[in-house]
Amino acid sequence: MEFAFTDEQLMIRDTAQAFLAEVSTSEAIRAAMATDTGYDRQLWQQICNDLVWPALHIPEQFGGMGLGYVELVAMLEQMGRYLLCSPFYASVCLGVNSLLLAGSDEQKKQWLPQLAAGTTATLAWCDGSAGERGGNWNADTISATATPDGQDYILSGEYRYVVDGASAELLIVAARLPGSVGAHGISLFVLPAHTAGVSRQTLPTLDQTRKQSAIQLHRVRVPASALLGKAGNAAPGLQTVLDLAAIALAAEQMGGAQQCLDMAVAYTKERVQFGRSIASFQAIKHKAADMMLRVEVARSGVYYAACVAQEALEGGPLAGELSEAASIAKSYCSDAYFKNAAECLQMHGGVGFTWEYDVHLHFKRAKASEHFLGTGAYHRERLAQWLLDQEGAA
Amino acid sequence: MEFAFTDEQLMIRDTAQAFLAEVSTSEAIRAAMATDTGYDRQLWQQICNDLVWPALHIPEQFGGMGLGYVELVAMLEQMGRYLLCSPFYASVCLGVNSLLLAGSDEQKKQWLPQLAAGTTATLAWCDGSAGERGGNWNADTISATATPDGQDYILSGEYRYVVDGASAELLIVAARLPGSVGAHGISLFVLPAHTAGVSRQTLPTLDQTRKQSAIQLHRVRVPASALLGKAGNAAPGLQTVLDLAAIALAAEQMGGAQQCLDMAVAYTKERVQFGRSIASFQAIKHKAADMMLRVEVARSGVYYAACVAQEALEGGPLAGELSEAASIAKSYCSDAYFKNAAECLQMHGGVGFTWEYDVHLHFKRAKASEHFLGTGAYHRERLAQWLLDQEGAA
Amino acid sequence: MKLSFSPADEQFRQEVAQWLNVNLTGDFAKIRFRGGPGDEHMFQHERQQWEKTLAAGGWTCVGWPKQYGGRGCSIEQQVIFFEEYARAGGPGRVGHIGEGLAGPTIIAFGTDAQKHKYLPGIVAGTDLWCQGYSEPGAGSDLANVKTKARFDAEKNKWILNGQKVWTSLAQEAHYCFVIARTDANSSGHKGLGFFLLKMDQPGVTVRPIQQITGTSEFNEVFFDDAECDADDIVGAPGDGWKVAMGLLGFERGVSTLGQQMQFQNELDEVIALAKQNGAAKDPIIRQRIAKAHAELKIMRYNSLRMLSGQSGSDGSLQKEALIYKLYWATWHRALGELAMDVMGPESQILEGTPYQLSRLQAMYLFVRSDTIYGGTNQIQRNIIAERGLGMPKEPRG
Amino acid sequence: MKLSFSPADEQFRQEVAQWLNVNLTGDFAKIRFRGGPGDEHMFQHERQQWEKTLAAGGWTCVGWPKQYGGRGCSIEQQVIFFEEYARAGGPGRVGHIGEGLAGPTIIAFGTDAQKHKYLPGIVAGTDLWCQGYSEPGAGSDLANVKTKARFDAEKNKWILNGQKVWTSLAQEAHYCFVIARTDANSSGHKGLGFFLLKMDQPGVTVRPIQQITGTSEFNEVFFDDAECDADDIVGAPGDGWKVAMGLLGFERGVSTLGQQMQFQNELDEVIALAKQNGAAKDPIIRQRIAKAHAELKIMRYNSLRMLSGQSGSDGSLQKEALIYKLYWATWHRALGELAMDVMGPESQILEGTPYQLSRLQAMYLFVRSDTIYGGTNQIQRNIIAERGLGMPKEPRG
Repeated sequence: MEFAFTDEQLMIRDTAQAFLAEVSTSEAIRAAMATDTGYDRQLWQQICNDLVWPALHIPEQFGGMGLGYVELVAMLEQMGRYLLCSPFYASVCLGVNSLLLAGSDEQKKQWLPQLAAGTTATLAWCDGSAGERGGNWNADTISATATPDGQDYILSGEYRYVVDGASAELLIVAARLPGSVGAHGISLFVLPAHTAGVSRQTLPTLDQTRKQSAIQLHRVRVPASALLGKAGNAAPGLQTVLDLAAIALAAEQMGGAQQCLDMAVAYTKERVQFGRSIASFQAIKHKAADMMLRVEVARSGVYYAACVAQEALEGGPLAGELSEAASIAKSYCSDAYFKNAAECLQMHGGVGFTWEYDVHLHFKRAKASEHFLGTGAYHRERLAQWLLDQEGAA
Repeated sequence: MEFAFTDEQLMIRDTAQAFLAEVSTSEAIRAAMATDTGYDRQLWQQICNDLVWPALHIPEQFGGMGLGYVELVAMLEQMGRYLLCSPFYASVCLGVNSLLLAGSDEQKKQWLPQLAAGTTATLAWCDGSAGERGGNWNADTISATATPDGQDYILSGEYRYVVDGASAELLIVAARLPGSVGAHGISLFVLPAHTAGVSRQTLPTLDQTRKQSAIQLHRVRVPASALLGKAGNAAPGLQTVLDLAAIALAAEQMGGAQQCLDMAVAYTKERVQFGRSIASFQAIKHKAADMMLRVEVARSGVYYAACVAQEALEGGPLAGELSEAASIAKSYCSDAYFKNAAECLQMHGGVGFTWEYDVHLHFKRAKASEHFLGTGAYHRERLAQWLLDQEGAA
Repeated sequence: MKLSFSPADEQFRQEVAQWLNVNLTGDFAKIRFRGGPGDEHMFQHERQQWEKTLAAGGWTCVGWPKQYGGRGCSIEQQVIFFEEYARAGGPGRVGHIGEGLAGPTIIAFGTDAQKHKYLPGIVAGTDLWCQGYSEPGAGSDLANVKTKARFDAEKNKWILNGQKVWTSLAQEAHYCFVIARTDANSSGHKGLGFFLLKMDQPGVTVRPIQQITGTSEFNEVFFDDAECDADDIVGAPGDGWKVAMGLLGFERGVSTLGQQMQFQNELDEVIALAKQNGAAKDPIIRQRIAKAHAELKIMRYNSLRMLSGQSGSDGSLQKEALIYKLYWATWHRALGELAMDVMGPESQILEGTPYQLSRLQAMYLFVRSDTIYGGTNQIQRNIIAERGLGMPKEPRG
Repeated sequence: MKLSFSPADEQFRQEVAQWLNVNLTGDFAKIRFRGGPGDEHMFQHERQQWEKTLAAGGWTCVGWPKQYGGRGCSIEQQVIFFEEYARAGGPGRVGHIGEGLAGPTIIAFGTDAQKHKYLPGIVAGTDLWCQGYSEPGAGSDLANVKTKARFDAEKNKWILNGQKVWTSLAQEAHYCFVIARTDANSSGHKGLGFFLLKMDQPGVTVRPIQQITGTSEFNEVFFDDAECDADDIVGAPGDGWKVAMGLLGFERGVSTLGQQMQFQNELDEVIALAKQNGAAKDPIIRQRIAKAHAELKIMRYNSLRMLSGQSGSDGSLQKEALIYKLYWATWHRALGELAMDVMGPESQILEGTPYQLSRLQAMYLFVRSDTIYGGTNQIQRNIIAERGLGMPKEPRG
């Protein structure tokens, strides 16, 4: 047991922090937001070639650096803090993880070195019904079908809320055996995004720092080699990928919550009203104290989840806690980021309400991240099922 | 339309306030708490004989003063504020209302003059299952049975959470036709508490300012004249009584919330720390401001509900809004009183945690009142059913 | 205390409903339910036409005394008018600052000449107004106003210099009421004046502020030797604070009921959406919707209490009025969050490019200003504690 | 960063579990899960016996260095000990103030003589301690301490006069560590001394405070010429603040994990109750239980972060330690409310007359002190903002 960052982990965090503070400035974010892809291709190249970040937790035998989820989380925290517009999350936290969890050695050898080098990927699974009932992220939102046809599969159906779906070069998609329901009959496939029959649209979004897309598959033919794992058996692996993705998102959220605190403290120290820096008013100080509490608690929750995630990837003794740790981190961080962003806006007064200041970028991103992969309430209900609905538990 | 107290209403309120401030002191409350009945019989006699409060909203033809629910609520607010230990709530808001709503003219003539003169009464309906699921106040918690036997009825069963049930002289009880379920088959009966087969126990309670009891009926024989209204048809009338009771309780809660605010402001103005009256600290001021907001909003909600209650008693055009207004008032006031009591305790620091100071009396009463007749969440779910589950609504 | 209306009032209700039913049609059909907060920049032309149509029907300034061109409605009738207006989906009123704030202030504190000059245009729906209070760095604390007004005896005019901010609809307005310092050496609440200023003049520049919504309801307004006639000061130089405080009372008048009906329309849209996408089956969402509904119902009765003015017999703002801004702003902000959470992940998807928000998305973002402008929630709590509860003031630094 | 334990540590876990399994039986069976906060007055005799039994097994002061009679456990082993202790239902430790606060302070700041005099009794479970910090009217701000200590050269003793309040277990304690003013003319953090005082002497009077629960864990302690040996001051006269600040760090040590396991037991009881009475089917209760569970899990990891001390390399309390009191106190208070709401109206019914509370009822009431003693939530927020975020201090009046 060991509950502190190693020196190497500290270095990774600090390097990421310093780099992102320099490149992901207010101007850079706004420029990236306005592009079709939502990111600066040159910066992405630099991140891939010079910093090799996408390779971080890919095993060395597949062209990666062989580091772990704790290191990944340390980096994601900084990306969330500086609102880095990039395909990193989609490519690494959805794409790489899908291949790590569900791919054969063959498939890993084929794809992971490419992803490590900067090929972009994403995961598409749910359809528009994930947007119903305030957000539904269960397996029943997978409606695309995979119909065996000789050695091939024919994929048909729709996906929504696909992160960076319109720009990703590689798609990993979930589809089910026609007629199957729930967690049964689900398979994962990997295919180049330019495969015939794939059509994609960027959806205009409230949060402009991360693109979402709709994707339609019109009788897309893929070979058997595109199937990740065993046909119809992908649900548990997919759930692991989504849990890992939730932890990664929580890390970003925690970084964002930290940044909102920092912005609020800096602004209120500077701003003078009634003859005093407004940071000297208790109402402001206590808001800031609560924000710091949320950040530090979120941090503890995320690091805890990162340790569990690492064990899940390694098959360690705590691997079975992954879903629980993911729901704990995602629920706490979703609320913490939104509350901190909202308080940051309030503490900025009028200027926080302007397009010019960066506060609104966090305020919008916080709500987007809260909803993606399930709100706090969604994850708490998931926890409640384990705590309260199992015979003999607790 | 008229949205201010009349001069007469103001006078009633102010008289009650002045009287209660004098008689319901900290010492008087503690003395009353320690008695078996939970109230000072002499004071109750004075209230009945000199002030004739129990007669307030009883029509003149039945020996009452013929005033309305707005006047009643103005008085209950003060009782809640000064934590008056008395059978008023049980007798008037449960007993009188039951007879007003469900009794025949004959029965009103028989009983209401007695209640107006100070005979105590209460209503018993639910059994212990009202304590399940965090509090369940639906008709299915009525399990006592009323079996016709010639001209008589045989009543059997148990009641729990009966307000002042062990001391009331008159019992109004709900019982159902054996085999009936839900809202069907329910009847109300009025019977003297000393009727053979009635046994009663005072339950020791966390909040000591209002007694609760368990009552068992062991094959209690009552004549047909004890039946209020038509046999098996009492559910709607009982619901009206409970809605009226919820509004009355909300008025008490609002008064309690006001008192918690007043106590907190007075204490923090006096208490000096760090060289300043702690009332000058923003953290304290803002808590107090939020408390005042809750009190004033609660007040608006209660007065609104009182107007609707009056229309319900008179059969006015807004009578149909009674349940809604009751749920609005009870949900808001339950939360407001508890929050204000909790903040009041916090603002008192260490002394608020002592038995000696009165804060804990409100803190405990607030939780008791919150749970009786349904918490905020219970009433919000009731509102949600009307808002969301009806075809074509909203 | 009584909630229901008299038969005469119910007849008035019929009249209002019928007039709206006949008139809010044709070209005006598309502005039904539009032009509320966060949507104020939309359909300006149509809504200005609508204002004139209302005026022609005698439905502007319904609560003003008849002698000033109003309809002289009782408070009950005003309540009914606002209820029916909102029920019919009456669009956000471009004339509301004139009708609700400038006009009543002129009626209460203005000279006869000012009344003759300004009131008819408001009643006719032809003159639109905006409010020049906030300044950069000063928040909404009028004590910090730095805009200066000096009297030029030669020109017989007041000359204003300075900058205002968060001025809504300044682009459309014909007039602005401005708080400026008539005594350059004064500070705090002393030495202020309340001016009625023509917007269309060389000395006034309006610069829109791009907001969180991407749109620009709010503006910066710059005065560079902007001119006011000598007669266009309300009250004496130095009376500005007193006049402004009087105006504060008008903000909590019957128009709050109109605002609430707007809220009701928004809540109804949220409820309809929840039923449609199944969020209405989620118990947490159900609690939040029920809470929003309950608190909005109470808000109405709180307004009615304010209108009765009973507890303010000592001239101070009654308690239910003191808490009102904090209450509605906080409520409205929560409604915005609720709307998004009902929509779930779909809340993120816009109606169109580049940044076309749905009505509820715009509302969600726009309400964040509610707890800031006109005194932040923090300032409101100070005011409540100090004026409502007599708690000591914070020491100034 | 890594969560799982080494095989050696897992073996240690077995050892602890087995010892408890064998020893927490017989007369001690009835004190399992008892004696926590709000229940501290219960089973005093049995729990004092239990403390000696623990000592005999070598299970007191497990984290102390061996040279002082401790077990010299690594932090990992201490974590395991506290986990297993709580899992087994180990009762609230009557020795915890000695083991967790007085002892570590003496080890860090005391003389060899003090170590010899005081540590063995703590290790043996025979000497119980209490804490003399708070004073009436002073809150928990040590700068306001008024208790005076003057040195009587003739007697060669310190003579203490004054009053302490909110002293838990003063009736049972053999010793009290007391902050008193050694320089009568000093104020604030200067001129304080840290004394080790024998409770059984004529100059010390203990008066129980009846609390909201009806019981009296807390006391007032009066010093009327109470005496301390000349050697019984830790550090020099005037060093009291420094010593007290050092002690603050010990409060956030491994024992926080023991507290958390106590919380876990309480939460487990709430969950069991919810399953039993059907509250577990209520979606709102489900949310609250899940939230309590999630935040308690995180609390554990937050403690582990505190123990690593990584971000405190500059000597300051790390951020995760700064927020800890506010976090756990607020969490625990919410758990009390949750417990009541799970019980519903039955929460009101006591176990017996006249005022016999169930464990959860007592907890519900007792936790209201958590957000008050040792620095209220308000004070905690000030400290976080000032020390953690460098925000300016509030002007003193």
